[in-house]
Amino acid sequence: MTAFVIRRLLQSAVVVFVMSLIVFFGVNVVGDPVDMLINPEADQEDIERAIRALGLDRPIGEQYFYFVKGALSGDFGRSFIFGEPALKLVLQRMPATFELAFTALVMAIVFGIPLGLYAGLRPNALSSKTIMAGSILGFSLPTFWVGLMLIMVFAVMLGWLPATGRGEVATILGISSSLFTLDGLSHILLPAFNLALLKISLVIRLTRAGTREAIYQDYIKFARAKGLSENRIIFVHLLKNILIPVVTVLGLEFGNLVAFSVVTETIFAWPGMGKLLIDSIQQLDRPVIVAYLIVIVLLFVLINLIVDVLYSVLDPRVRIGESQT
Amino acid sequence: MTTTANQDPEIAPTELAGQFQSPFRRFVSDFFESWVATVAFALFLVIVFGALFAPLISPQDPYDLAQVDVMESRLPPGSMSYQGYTFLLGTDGAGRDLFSAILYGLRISLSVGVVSGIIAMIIGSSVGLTAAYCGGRVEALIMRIVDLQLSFPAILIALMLLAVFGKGVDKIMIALVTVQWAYYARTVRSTAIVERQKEYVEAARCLGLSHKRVLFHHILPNCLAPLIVVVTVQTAHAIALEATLSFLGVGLPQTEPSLGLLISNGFEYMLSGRYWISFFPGIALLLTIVSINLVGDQLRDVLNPRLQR
Amino acid sequence: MTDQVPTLEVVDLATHFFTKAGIVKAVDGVSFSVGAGEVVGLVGESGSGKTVTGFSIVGLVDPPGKVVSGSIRLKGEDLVHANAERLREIRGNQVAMIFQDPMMTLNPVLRIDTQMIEAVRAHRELNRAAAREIARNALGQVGIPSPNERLKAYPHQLSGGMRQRVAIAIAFVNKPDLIIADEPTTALDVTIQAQIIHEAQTLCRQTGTALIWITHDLAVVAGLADRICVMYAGRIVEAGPSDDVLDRPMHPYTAGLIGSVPTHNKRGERLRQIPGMTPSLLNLPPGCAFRSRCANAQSNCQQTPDETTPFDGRRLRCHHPMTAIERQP
Amino acid sequence: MTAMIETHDLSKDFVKKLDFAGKIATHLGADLHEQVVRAVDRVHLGVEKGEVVGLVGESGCGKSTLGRMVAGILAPTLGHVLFNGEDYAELSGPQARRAQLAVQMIFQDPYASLNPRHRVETIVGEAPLVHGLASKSGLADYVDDILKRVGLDPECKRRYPHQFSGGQRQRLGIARALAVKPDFLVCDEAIAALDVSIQAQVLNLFMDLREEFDLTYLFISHDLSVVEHISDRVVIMYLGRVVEVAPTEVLFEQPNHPYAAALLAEIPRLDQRKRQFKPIEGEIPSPIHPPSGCHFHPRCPHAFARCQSEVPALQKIAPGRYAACHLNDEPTPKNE
Repeated sequence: MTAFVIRRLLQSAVVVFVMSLIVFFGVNVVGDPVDMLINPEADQEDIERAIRALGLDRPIGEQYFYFVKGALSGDFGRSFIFGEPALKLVLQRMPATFELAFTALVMAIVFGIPLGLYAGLRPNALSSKTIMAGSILGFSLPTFWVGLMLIMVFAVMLGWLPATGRGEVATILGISSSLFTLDGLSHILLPAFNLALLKISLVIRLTRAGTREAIYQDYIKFARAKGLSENRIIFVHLLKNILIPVVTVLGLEFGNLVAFSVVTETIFAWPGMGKLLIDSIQQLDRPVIVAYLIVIVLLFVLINLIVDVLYSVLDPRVRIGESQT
Repeated sequence: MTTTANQDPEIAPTELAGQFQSPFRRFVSDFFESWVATVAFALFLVIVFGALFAPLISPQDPYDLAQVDVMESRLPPGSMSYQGYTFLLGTDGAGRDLFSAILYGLRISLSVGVVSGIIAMIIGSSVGLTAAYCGGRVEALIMRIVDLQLSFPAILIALMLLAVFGKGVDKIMIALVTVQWAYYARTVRSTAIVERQKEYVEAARCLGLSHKRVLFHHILPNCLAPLIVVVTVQTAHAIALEATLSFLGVGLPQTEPSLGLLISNGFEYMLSGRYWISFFPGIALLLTIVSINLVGDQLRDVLNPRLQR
Repeated sequence: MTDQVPTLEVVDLATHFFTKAGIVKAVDGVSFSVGAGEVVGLVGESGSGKTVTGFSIVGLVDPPGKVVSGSIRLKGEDLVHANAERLREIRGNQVAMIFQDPMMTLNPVLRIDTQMIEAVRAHRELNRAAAREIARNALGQVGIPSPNERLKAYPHQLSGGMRQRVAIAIAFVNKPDLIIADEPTTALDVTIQAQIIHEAQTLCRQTGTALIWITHDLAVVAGLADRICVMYAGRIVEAGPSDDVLDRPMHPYTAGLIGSVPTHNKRGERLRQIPGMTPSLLNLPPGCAFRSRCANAQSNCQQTPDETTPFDGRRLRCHHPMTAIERQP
Repeated sequence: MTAMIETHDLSKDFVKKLDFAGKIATHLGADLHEQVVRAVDRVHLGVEKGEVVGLVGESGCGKSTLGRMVAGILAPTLGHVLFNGEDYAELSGPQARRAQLAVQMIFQDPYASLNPRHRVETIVGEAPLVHGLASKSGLADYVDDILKRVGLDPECKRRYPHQFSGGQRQRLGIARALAVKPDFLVCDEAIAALDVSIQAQVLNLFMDLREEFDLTYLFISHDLSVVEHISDRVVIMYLGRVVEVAPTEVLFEQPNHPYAAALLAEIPRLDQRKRQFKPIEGEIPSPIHPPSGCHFHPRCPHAFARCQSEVPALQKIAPGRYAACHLNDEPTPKNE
C-alpha cells in the first residue's frame, strides 16, 4: 500500500511537471509571449517594462523558473478584462462548476446504475432493449445540441424552467450553493441533466456489461447453489463486484464533467470556470487561460490520485495483494 | 457448449465442406445478422454519399453569394424560394437553404473527422506496435505518455491546443490527431501484448521465422479486430468533438461552415422560436454519429473473441 | 433391493438448449438413482451432458437451456415442478454442489467468513456468531489449519487446493443429503487432487451423505465410486457397479474409453483408441449416437436403442453389446 | 556417444524488479523485495537419440520452462543447452537455424497454438517455404503429404483453425512441427487439453510418428499414466529441481525419492477400486518462497535435520538411476 501511494504521488509529480512545461512552452514559445501576456492596449514603454518585469529578456530556462515561481505563489498575472488576479477569478468561479458537475454525477449514478443493472439482468426484455437503444442515443447526442434543444423545449416552448444563469444562492454551513434554494434548483436542473446525459449512458453501459459478465461467473452460480436469495445474490455478490469498476470510472468522470462543463456553461450562461475559459479564449485574456489550465491540471492529478487510492481500498485483490508480495 | 465442426478426417472428410467459410465472409454475415446494424450501415452510406455529392444534390450552392438572397432569411421549412424550389428545411439567418448548407457542412465535418481519424490511427498504431515490439524502456516511456494524455479529457486537451494555436482547419486537425492517437496506441499495444504471449507466436519463433515476419504476418493481423472497433468509435468522437469546438467558437473559422458552426449560428434565433436553424443541422450530426456508433457497437459484438464460437 | 426411497431418483430426464442454430439435446432421457451414503460416478467426455445433468437436478440450468421432460425426485419430492422458492430452500441445504474451478467459485470481493456464514444463515435461523462457529468447525473438518485466520481471508489469499477445501466445507456445512461434485479435482495437481478426494470421501462416510461425482477421469471414479454411469451424447449408455462396469464393459463406448486409458500392463503398446470425434449435439439425428465410431454398428443402430437390464443392477443402451470374447485385447 | 540434447546446469530466473517507488518504500520501512523466481534450478538432463524421456511434475515445478529452453524459445539465465554436443548459444547462421529447426515444440492449448487468421496451408507450409525446405511449386504436395501423415485430409488445407475440433487442431500443430523435418520434439502437455478418447488417438499418433520419422521426444506431462505409457525414462521435477531420474519400469516399480513415491501412490488408477486415498500433507509451496534445503522437506514423512539446511545433490544410485535425497547417504534405513 505504501509503495502504491508513493508510486502514485511520484507519477502525479511528474504529470504536474510535464504539464507545467507544456503550458509554459505553449504560451511562451509557440505563441508570442508579448502578445499573450501583455495587454495589447499598452503603449511601447509599458511593453518594455512588462517584458523586463516578466523576465522575457532572459534565457528560456530562467523564464521557466520565474513562471514556476509565479505559479507556486499563485501569481498568473492580472486579467486584461477584469483587472483582477487571474487565479482569483478562476477560483471564484470554481464552486459553481463543482456544483454543476456534482449534480450531474449524482444524476449519472441515480439513473445509470439501476437502469444498467436492470438491462443486464434481463437482456432480452423489450424494456432492456429500449434502455440500451436510449444509451446509444445518449452516447451519440452532441452535448451542446442537446443543451439547445432542452432550452428550446423546456424554457422556450413549455416555459417550465429558466434557460440561463445560476439563480438564487443560499449559504449553509459555509457552503454557498444554488442547490439550497428552490430557484437555484430550478436553474441547475437543465444544465446538470445536459451534462449528465453522456455519463448516464456511460454508467448504463458499464453496469450492464459488468452484470452480463458477472452473471455467468462461477461464483454467482455457486451462490445460487448455496441457496441464497436472489436479492442477496444481486445486491451483495453481483453488485459488489461490478461496483468496483463503476465507482472507479465515475471518480475519473468527475474530472471529465468539470472539463465538459465548458460546453454546458456556455449554453446555459452558467457562471462557472468553463464559461470563463471560453470567454477568455475569445477575448484573448491569456493570464486567465493559463491560470485555468494550471488549476485544472492540478485538479485532475488530485482526482486521479484519489480514485487510484479509492480503487485499491475497494478491491481486496489490490489492497491485500500489494502488502503480501 | 461447442458447436464447431466435429467430424473426423478418418471418417467423413467431405462433411466439413458445407461449413466452409473464410473469416471475412463469416464476419460479414455475422455483421448483417442484426437489422439495426444493417440499417445504420445503410444510413451511414447515404450520409457519406450525400456529403460526397453535395454539389450535385443540393438545390443551391449556399456559399455562392449570387444564389443566396438575404430577403429569404429565416424562412420556415417548406417555404418556396424565388427560384421556384422548396426550402425543405427552411433557411438560415443569411437566407441560405438549410438543406444545402447541411450537405456542405457534412462534407466538412466528415472530412475533418475521418482524415484526422486516419492520421491518428496510423500514428497511434505504429507507436503502439513499436511499444509492444521493443518492450523495456521504450515501451515504458511510450505508455507513460499515453497514460498521461488519456488521464485528461479530450476536450480539455483540444481546448488547450486551440487556445495556443488559434482557429483553422489545420489547427483543429492537429488538435484532433493529438487527442486521438493515444487511444489507438493503447489499443494496439495491449492487443499486441496479449497476442505476443500466445502459443502460436512461440510456435512461429520455434519455426525460426524472423522477428519481422512474426510481427507483421502473425501478430498484426490478430490486432486488427479491436483496432477496427476503435476506429469507428474514435471517428464518431472526432466528428462530435469538432462540432463542439466549432460551436464554442474555437474550432473552425466561419469560412469553413461545418455542422457545429451551423448549429452555433442558429443559437441566436432559438429563443425567438426559429428552432429549425439549429435543429436540422443537429439532426444531421446526430444521425451521422448514431449510425457510426451503431455500426461500431455491432462490430464490437461480432469481433469480440469472447463471444466467438 | 430395498423398499426404501432413494435419496435421488432421476427418471427420463431431458434437458435441451434452444439455440439460434437449433436444439441441443444436452441431456436426453437420463435415468439413475442414488441411495443414502452411496457414491455414484457420472463419467463422460466433454459435451456428453454430465454437467448439465448435475445442474438440472438443482434447477440451475441457464437459459436457453430447459428441463423439457422427466422427473427428479429428492427423497420422493418432485424437483422438476417445485417452485423457485422451494428449490432455493433445497439448494445448499439438502443438495449441495462443488464446482470445477476452485479459483472461480468463491466471490473474489467477499471474505471467506461472509461467504460461509451466508450459506448457513440462508437455511437456518441463527445469529451471526453461531453461524460463524459452525463455519469455523466446517473449515476445521476439511483439514484447513488455523481456521480462525482463514475465515478473515479473501479467496485470492488462498491456494487452489485451499479454496476447493473451503468450497467443500460450504457444501457440507448444512449437512446435505446429497452432494453433486462437478469435476472438482480436474484443475488441481495430483497430490492436491488426492487430498480433496480424501476429504470428500471421509466426510461422506462420516455423515452418510450421498455423492454424485461428475468426471471425465475413469481412474478417479474407479477408486471412489460404488456405481458408475457412463454418459455419451446426452444419454447414459451403461450403468452398474464400478467393478462390474470396469472389468466387464458391455457397451462398445465404455470398452473403448477403458481401452483409451494408459495403464501398467499396456505400456508402450498402441492404445485401443476410439476412432472419430464426439458428435455435435446440435440437431443430432436419431439412433445410437455412437454408431459412427462403433465397430459393432449395424443397420438397426439407426434406431435409438432402448435401455435394457442384461442382469441385475446393470443397465445398457446398445443393440450389439460386447461379448466376453470381444473384450479380450 | 553424445546425447542428442543435453542441458548443463540449466537455470531460468524470472525477476520482478522493484521500481523506483518500491525502492523509496523500502527505505521507509515497507517490506518489499525484488522477486526472483527460480523456475528451473541447475538442471542436468540428457536425452539420447531415439529415446522418449518423460518429464513429470506438478504445477510450478518448471517443466514447461525447461521445455521451452530446450526448444530454444526461452534463453537460459545460466547454463547451456547442447544439441548434438554443440551449445545453442555459440551457434550462428545456418547452423543455428539447423539446430532451431531440428528441435520443435508441440503445445498444450490446441486453440491458442494455431494462428486463427491463417489457413491450414499457411500454418503448415509457411516455415518450409521460408527456410527453403520446399519450393513454391512443390509446396502444395509437400503440405498434402504431411497432413496425410498426421491423419488429416489434405482437402481441408484451405480451412481455418476454428473449423477443426480439438483433436484435429492438435494434429495440425504436429503437422506444423513435422514440416520442418525435426529430429526432436518437445511435447508440452500435448494431450492434456483433449478428451480421453482423443488423447488415446494422439498418443498413438506420437508413437507411430516416432517409428516413421525416427524422432526423439521430451514428453512433458503432469499425468503419470501417460508418461508411464510412452516414456523410456522418466525425470521427476519438484519446484524447479530434478529429484529423480530413472528408467520407467524401475521407477514405477520402486521409486527412490519420497516425492516420487508419494506422487506414484496418489495417481488414480483404473485397476484400484474403492481405495482409501491417503494423501501427503501440505500444499505445493510457492516458487517465490521455496523452502530451504530440500524443497520437499516440509511435506516429507522422512525429513530430518539435514534436509532443512542442505540441498541434496542429484547423484547416481544405480546404473541409469539418479535421485536427489539425503536418505540415500544415510546408513539408517527409512523408517517406514
